[in-house]
Amino acid sequence: MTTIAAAPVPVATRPRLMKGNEAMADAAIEAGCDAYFGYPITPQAELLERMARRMPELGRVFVQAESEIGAINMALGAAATGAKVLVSTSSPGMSLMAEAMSYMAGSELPIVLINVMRGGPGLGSIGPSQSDYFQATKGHGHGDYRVPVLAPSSIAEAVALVADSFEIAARYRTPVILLADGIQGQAMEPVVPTFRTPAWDTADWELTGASGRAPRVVRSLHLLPEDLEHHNQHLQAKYATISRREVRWAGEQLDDAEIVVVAYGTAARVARTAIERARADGLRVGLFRPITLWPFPSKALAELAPRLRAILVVELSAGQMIEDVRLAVERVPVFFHGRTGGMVPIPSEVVDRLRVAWALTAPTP
Amino acid sequence: MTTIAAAPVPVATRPRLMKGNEAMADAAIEAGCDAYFGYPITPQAELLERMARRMPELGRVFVQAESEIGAINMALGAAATGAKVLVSTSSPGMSLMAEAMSYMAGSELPIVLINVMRGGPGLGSIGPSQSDYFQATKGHGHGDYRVPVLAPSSIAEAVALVADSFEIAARYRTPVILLADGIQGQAMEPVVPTFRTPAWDTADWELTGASGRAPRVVRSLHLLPEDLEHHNQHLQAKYATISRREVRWAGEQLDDAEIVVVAYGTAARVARTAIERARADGLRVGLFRPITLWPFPSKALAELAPRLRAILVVELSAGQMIEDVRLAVERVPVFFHGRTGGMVPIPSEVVDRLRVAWALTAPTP
Amino acid sequence: MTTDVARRVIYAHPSLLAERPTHYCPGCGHGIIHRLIAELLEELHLGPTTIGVASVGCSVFAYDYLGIDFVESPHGRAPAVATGVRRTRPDAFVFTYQGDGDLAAIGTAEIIHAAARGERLSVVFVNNGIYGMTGGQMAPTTLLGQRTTSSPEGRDSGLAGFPIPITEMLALLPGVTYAARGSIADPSQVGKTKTMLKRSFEDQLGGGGFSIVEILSTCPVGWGMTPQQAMEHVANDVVGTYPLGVIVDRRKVP
Amino acid sequence: MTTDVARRVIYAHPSLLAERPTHYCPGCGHGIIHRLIAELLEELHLGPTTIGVASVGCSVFAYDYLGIDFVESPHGRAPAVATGVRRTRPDAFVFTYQGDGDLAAIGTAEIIHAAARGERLSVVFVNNGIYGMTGGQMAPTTLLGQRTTSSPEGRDSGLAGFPIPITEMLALLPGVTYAARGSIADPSQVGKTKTMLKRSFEDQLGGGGFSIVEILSTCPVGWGMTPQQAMEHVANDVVGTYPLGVIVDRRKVP
Amino acid sequence: MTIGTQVSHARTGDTQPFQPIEIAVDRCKSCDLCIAVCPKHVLERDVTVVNKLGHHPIRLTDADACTSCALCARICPDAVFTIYARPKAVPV
Amino acid sequence: MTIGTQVSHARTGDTQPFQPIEIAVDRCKSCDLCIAVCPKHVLERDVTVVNKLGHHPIRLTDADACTSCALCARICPDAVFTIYARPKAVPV
Amino acid sequence: MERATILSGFGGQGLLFAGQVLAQAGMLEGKHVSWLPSYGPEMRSGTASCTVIVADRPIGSPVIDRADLVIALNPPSLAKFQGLLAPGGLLVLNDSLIEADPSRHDIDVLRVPCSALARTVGDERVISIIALGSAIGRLPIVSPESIRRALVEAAKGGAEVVAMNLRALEIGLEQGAPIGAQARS
Amino acid sequence: MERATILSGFGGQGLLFAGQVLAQAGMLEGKHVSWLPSYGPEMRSGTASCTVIVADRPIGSPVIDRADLVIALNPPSLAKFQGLLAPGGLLVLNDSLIEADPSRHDIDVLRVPCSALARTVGDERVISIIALGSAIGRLPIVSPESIRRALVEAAKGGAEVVAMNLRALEIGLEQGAPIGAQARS
Ligand SMILES: Cc1ncc(C[n+]2csc(CCOP(=O)(O)OP(=O)(O)O)c2C)c(N)n1
Ligand SMILES: Cc1ncc(C[n+]2csc(CCOP(=O)(O)OP(=O)(O)O)c2C)c(N)n1
Ligand code: SF4
Ligand code: SF4
Ligand code: SF4
Ligand code: SF4
Ligand code: SF4
Ligand code: SF4
Ligand SMILES: [Mg+2]
Ligand SMILES: [Mg+2]
Repeated sequence: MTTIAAAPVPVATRPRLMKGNEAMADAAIEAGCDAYFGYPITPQAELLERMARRMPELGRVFVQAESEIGAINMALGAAATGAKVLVSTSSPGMSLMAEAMSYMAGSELPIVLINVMRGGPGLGSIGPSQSDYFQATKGHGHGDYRVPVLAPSSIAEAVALVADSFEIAARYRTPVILLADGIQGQAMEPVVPTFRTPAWDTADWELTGASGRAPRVVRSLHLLPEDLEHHNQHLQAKYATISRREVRWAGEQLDDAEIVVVAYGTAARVARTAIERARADGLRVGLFRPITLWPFPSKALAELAPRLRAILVVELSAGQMIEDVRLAVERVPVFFHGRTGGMVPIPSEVVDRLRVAWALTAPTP
Repeated sequence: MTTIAAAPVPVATRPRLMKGNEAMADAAIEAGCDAYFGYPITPQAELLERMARRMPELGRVFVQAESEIGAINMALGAAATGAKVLVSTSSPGMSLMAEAMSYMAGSELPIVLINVMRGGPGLGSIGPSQSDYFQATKGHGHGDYRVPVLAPSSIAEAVALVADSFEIAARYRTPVILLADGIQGQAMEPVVPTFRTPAWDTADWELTGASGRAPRVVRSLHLLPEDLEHHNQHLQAKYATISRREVRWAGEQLDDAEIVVVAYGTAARVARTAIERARADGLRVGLFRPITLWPFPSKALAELAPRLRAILVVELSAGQMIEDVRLAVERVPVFFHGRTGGMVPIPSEVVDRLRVAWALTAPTP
Repeated sequence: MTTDVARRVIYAHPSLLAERPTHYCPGCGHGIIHRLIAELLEELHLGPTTIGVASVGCSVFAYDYLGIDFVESPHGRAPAVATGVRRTRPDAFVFTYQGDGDLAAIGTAEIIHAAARGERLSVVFVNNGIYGMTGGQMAPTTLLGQRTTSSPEGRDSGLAGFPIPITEMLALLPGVTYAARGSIADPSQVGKTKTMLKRSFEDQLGGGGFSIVEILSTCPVGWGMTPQQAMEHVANDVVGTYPLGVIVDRRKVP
Repeated sequence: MTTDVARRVIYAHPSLLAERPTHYCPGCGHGIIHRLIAELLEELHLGPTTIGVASVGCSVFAYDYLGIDFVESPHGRAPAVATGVRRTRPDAFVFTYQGDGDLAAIGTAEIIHAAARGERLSVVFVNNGIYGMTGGQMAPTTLLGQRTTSSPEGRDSGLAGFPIPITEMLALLPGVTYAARGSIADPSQVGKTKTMLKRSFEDQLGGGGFSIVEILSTCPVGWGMTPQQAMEHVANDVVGTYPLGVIVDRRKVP
Repeated sequence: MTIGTQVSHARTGDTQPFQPIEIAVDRCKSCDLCIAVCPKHVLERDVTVVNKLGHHPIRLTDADACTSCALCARICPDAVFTIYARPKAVPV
Repeated sequence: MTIGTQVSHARTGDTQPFQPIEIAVDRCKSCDLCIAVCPKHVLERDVTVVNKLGHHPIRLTDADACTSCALCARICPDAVFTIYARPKAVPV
Repeated sequence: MERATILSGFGGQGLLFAGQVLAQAGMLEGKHVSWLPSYGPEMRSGTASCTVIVADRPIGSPVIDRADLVIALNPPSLAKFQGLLAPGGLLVLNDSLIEADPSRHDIDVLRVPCSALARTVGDERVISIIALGSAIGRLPIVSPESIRRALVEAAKGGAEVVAMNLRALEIGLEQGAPIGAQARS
Repeated sequence: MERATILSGFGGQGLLFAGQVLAQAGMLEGKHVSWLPSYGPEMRSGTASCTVIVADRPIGSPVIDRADLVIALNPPSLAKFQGLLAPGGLLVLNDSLIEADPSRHDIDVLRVPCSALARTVGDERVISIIALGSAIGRLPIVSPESIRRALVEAAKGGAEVVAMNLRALEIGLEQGAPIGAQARS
């Protein structure tokens, strides 16, 4: 299916107070999502429920699958026909999708997968978390593949990133993960509903039935290692392109910052409040907020680093993104503050850490 | 169940030529494995088949599950009763085990899981590969957990590490991954069958029926984030202990080495041949071979680094362990050589890379 | 004046059931079924030898209320987990407690293969026709036309298929020694269901195979009904799709 | 002397079947079944509108031999993949091709729920009672007593349970319009099986629901038999556990 | 109005009249299922009490009318009831 | 002995006798299933040939005896056969 | 200016809805707002709470470490949240269920017999709107008029329900109004 | 000293077994050995090969980039593996199936009509043992006696099969023996 990208058009004039899960569902619908497949899980269920209501009304596809494995494999089949497919889940369900994600990466199928993260490991809790960072950015499924990962820090941004995710997915024929957390799924914030058609062109490879052309096969099997290596080289080249072109991040108060908090999603929101308070106390601190977690904005951070006394990484995890931060920078001390299991750092904790880092890295007079 | 560790006792005087898969099966049996659960997949099938023959003969448990998910969850149940459990699979099957592995990490259940890696992503190929490094060491399942990962580089070492894996699993109440590749599964090498009883004590927590004591619950759910965070802190403390105590690596020809190849498993074997040849050409090169991939021998490598001109990482992947190498060292150029999809680097390729690195990092006169 | 001797207990709180409030919603059938299990384990003296296998659903907390050893399973995998327990603890009494989402959706493969293997297990299958825990979405067991949060216009067979008679399907497998369906719609049904559970438990103790008791339960909150309406709905409507009674009985002479 | 006009073709290589050697072992039933599918797609003029869904097993390479669009599924998930295809391509002819390990073991949940939903799909279920591709291990369909590389002493119901009559189980679901079991044990059975497949395909074209044709096939290598012995084994033994014939037929008047 | 704590509506005692049922009011969730099944209509919500769970627990309105049939106990999802047999008058 | 390449045992031609079947010998795997079903017993392995797959392909031993019944084609897993109707003698 | 409110009590008391009304009212005034519930199944028969932030500029953390207003409808909520109040902040207590006194003395306390008043309106579920009204009457984070509009916009039920909620709101506002104002009304 | 052998041909020609015999023989001589098959389902009716390394010290790479001995039983194997031979290495060809000449001229070539000889033994599957015997006759990586012992130890069939294999081995050794030796026998 082919659609030409169009500039965003607001479909309402006034902002609406929307739950993150529902706002993301609506965003997908506005982006022309053809098919949604999902399975209920907290704290993502409202997204599925919204799709259950709206997709059939629009004559589009909604299937509540028998499981997350069912959902992601339905998505695989639908994506193979060139459809614009959305799937959503939360952490344990994400784990179940590892095999099919690897298949889709190998088969080069575009699809957008939203993970509204909750506390782990195991059944864990249903509280908000960012402890699936490793999973999303590396190592989820088997084999050498990467998946672009986008992380919004507000519901309005989540809405925008849904359309962007579709666009990236189609442009590079790749699954894309939108990584949110329980707070982003459950909270309500004002959103201006916007109609935004992402570019989408699958005509060259989608399965339609082999009418008037040679048969097509969507596959990940390349039994001869030579063939698979060749395919992998193609994938790696694609990933290199994505790494060059699709990096996104946002900075706040970086101009004079001597310490920078690196945080994404909800952690970045907490950091923003903490930074304001710390600035009120005279600490020159700023925020570096990766929006793409893979590709990680390593270069931008590396360029910033020489000017910094220290970096403070804040995560709703025991420390995962910190590895990418450390890979990006050299010679700058990297501090960490994380809460896990559904707990969220509060601004005052972050302010405390900033003070400690500030003190420890004070230039010797 | 409780067994006291005993020194290894050879059960045969002469070495036997054994297929890696079968040797690992026998090693588990000699280590007192109570129960095996698996599902057929190439290149791991002979391990399952060996267990299918031998376990019932010994009156122990063998179940060919309906799927990898079935197998790993049977393992979860058996492990909860204190049994010494082995599971084996290959890459796509490994992906399917992500959720249950996260549960077992959360529930603190010991179990040994062998992944005989093949080429990915997706159905990929059945050739040997190391492209599940990220998955094994990070990010497989959801949530903040880590799993000790041991990587043998010969069949004899694989045999030894099976017993060690059980010991680590029980000592820390954690799943342990033994990461092999298709070559290690399929090749035959001489092995002296050895009887080795690892220490194993699960009496404090295993499920037996609540007779004469309070009921016990093996669980990963902690619905209150406070509780889950508390549990996560406990897990993180345990991981810190493992990181201190269980690091393993081997070095070869490191004394005067100016370039070091970092490689594990089959890649390390290839590297050994390459290093011999390069030394014959006058290049002072050595081998640093991580045996535990998590915890990664960062400290040892960091200590070595200041003496080095360069590091060459060799993997059967597009570059995964290289991240841990780069996290471990500073200021040393890190080169990479990888083959993917079931292809294996040959010694001459590695020699070429060593020559390039040698030339590029030649001290300016 | 009465004496203590005369104060005979007709119904006592089961000793294996914790004396504290549950997290279940008012009128939820899980409470009744927990109680039945506690009563039976006590009557059969199984407290000290039982290993329960919890599933993911509202009832995951069964382990907080039943005073026995318990292991928690990932969603749908209780029969596989129970297989591991069964094989390594041949002398234990092992049962799973599973909701319909857990057993008949994500866990379909695991329940069918545990049954096909004839694993010596008792399965307590609580069918309330909905995903209770996650907020009342459609389950594979949801009745046609039933409104849920994920079938807001009522389940339409054209879009979402038909209710799945999983217990009847299981009954086709020779490894299944006993399969029956009861309900908790009124005290008399509760009693009959207890008898079914007892047969299942005793069959396991007697060396039988796989047995399952499906219990038509209620989810007043998910159904948008009062507890009493929910009971009536089971008695009048649900049994139409899921008839009560013994579905297969291959027990050695009971 | 004969003329070209007189050289009438009685049996021609199906145009949708590639003219090159397959990777299948000598005498493997997959080849026969591929041929039947190619013949039928040609006869029903479905080449240009078909999307095949390949599964993981020896037959994963079906896409190398059949000249139609194909998507490959993870092991066992073909019915879910086909659901995605079906829903987004309502006008396509969609079928899955699945082995018994794929369909009746790891893929149990997916096949049952595709059937429960009544997805408009044709399922070609090739039951050779073994995991062919991975080296001849026991499948859920393996006969009792049958030796495989993972049941070296023969399948023992006490350890490994009973063969699973999955097609009979599926037939209980109202979403299933047609379920039948054929074999390829001799040319006449091959012909009957082709008729079953044709009914399944036509039912889909006519707007029916889910249909499945189970085909008792052979794996000479996995069974340790010559191809001919394997055929006889199907005809004499396998059909005892898996009787041939139509299991359910809910098609609108055929 | 009070927030209830564990209150037994039927304590035995030398001087009290026979109480056929004990209700663990702290666990009661006002689901009313017992009310519906009680053949004697002797159960009702005690709206004067809110227990720790926020509910008005059940109370027995007429101990004498209760037949100790235990139907309430068999339906109660929160295992709130203990039921005693009505004693035959025992001569002291 | 030769490694066979695609050889048709039954080429039509003005001067050749009628050949009822064509065998794509390159695909034949010597499974012998056709031999077993041929009612006329006119198929056999050609042990003088090893094809690219390493097998001795099937050949027709007696074109006149073959009835073009196509049973061989219906059982052959490798779709090796093309079957032609035996022509009625057509006067030129 | 950024003002954070916590509404807390038993599940089923309509707290989450009341919080949404407050957020909606803020939005109607052109402010930045966020609404964050405690979520999950355990909330159903247990306690529920939500946090609402109304601010002049983009909101940072939706999770707060100090609140300007806490509404506590039952004893556990009082215990759990009073510590979060900023000095001088407002604590609205459901006098019908909470006997204990708050341990904090540096705050403004408003006791309202919310349950009892709700019964006068005829539906226990309006209790949270009564409490919200009281709070806004005392501490006008948003204007009463905005709350009224928000109540109408956010309402899901029919006209009766809206009317009932509006009635409850007025009762609440009255409770919260400064003594003088109250006298005047 | 480390010597690498590649055995290659059609599946079903007993190549993997012959390779195991060679490895086992090396082990019997106290050497380090490794045996690595090409593996997988596609091998069944296609081509199969294995690599055997026999060495005096621990073996590095089980995957090789140069071989001392290549046994090629069919044309594709010749094409695929001759390039790996070290200069001066030995190439054993199945003369029964391979008509083409190798393109390499810096190697030692031994043509043996393995298929034909195998038929004289009565079972096509001994073809690989004949080829192995020929190779060892020419290039004694291990001693013929070790091969004999290994054949007995590794055999899975009954005594007849072992006897047949031993017969095949002798035929092979004879083929490989230097011309003079052959004359002597
Ligand atoms: C892998 C996974 N997917 C989804 C969930 C979310 N989830 C929790 S309980 C549940 C289903 C509950 O339904 P049921 O089994 O019928 O139990 P009930 O609550 O109705 O008693 C789901 C889907 C989960 N925890 N894990
Ligand atoms: C997740 C996963 N598990 C296991 C495998 C290995 N595997 C490949 S094919 C197969 C089963 C083949 O059996 P069947 O479906 O009966 O097909 P057959 O080969 O017999 O035709 C298995 C288990 C895999 N590829 N992926
Ligand atoms: S949601 Fe339904 S099943 Fe769950 S506790 Fe409430 S009433 Fe029971
Ligand atoms: S292994 Fe069995 S199913 Fe697979 S191709 Fe060979 S004969 Fe056929
Ligand atoms: S025991 Fe019987 S009569 Fe008495 S309260 Fe209970 S149900 Fe009513
Ligand atoms: S059935 Fe139990 S919980 Fe329900 S109202 Fe009666 S006593 Fe209370
Ligand atoms: S067409 Fe009939 S008679 Fe002729 S070869 Fe084939 S099977 Fe035999
Ligand atoms: S059936 Fe086909 S493949 Fe088999 S021997 Fe005959 S022609 Fe060859
Ligand atoms: Mg349910
Ligand atoms: Mg099979």
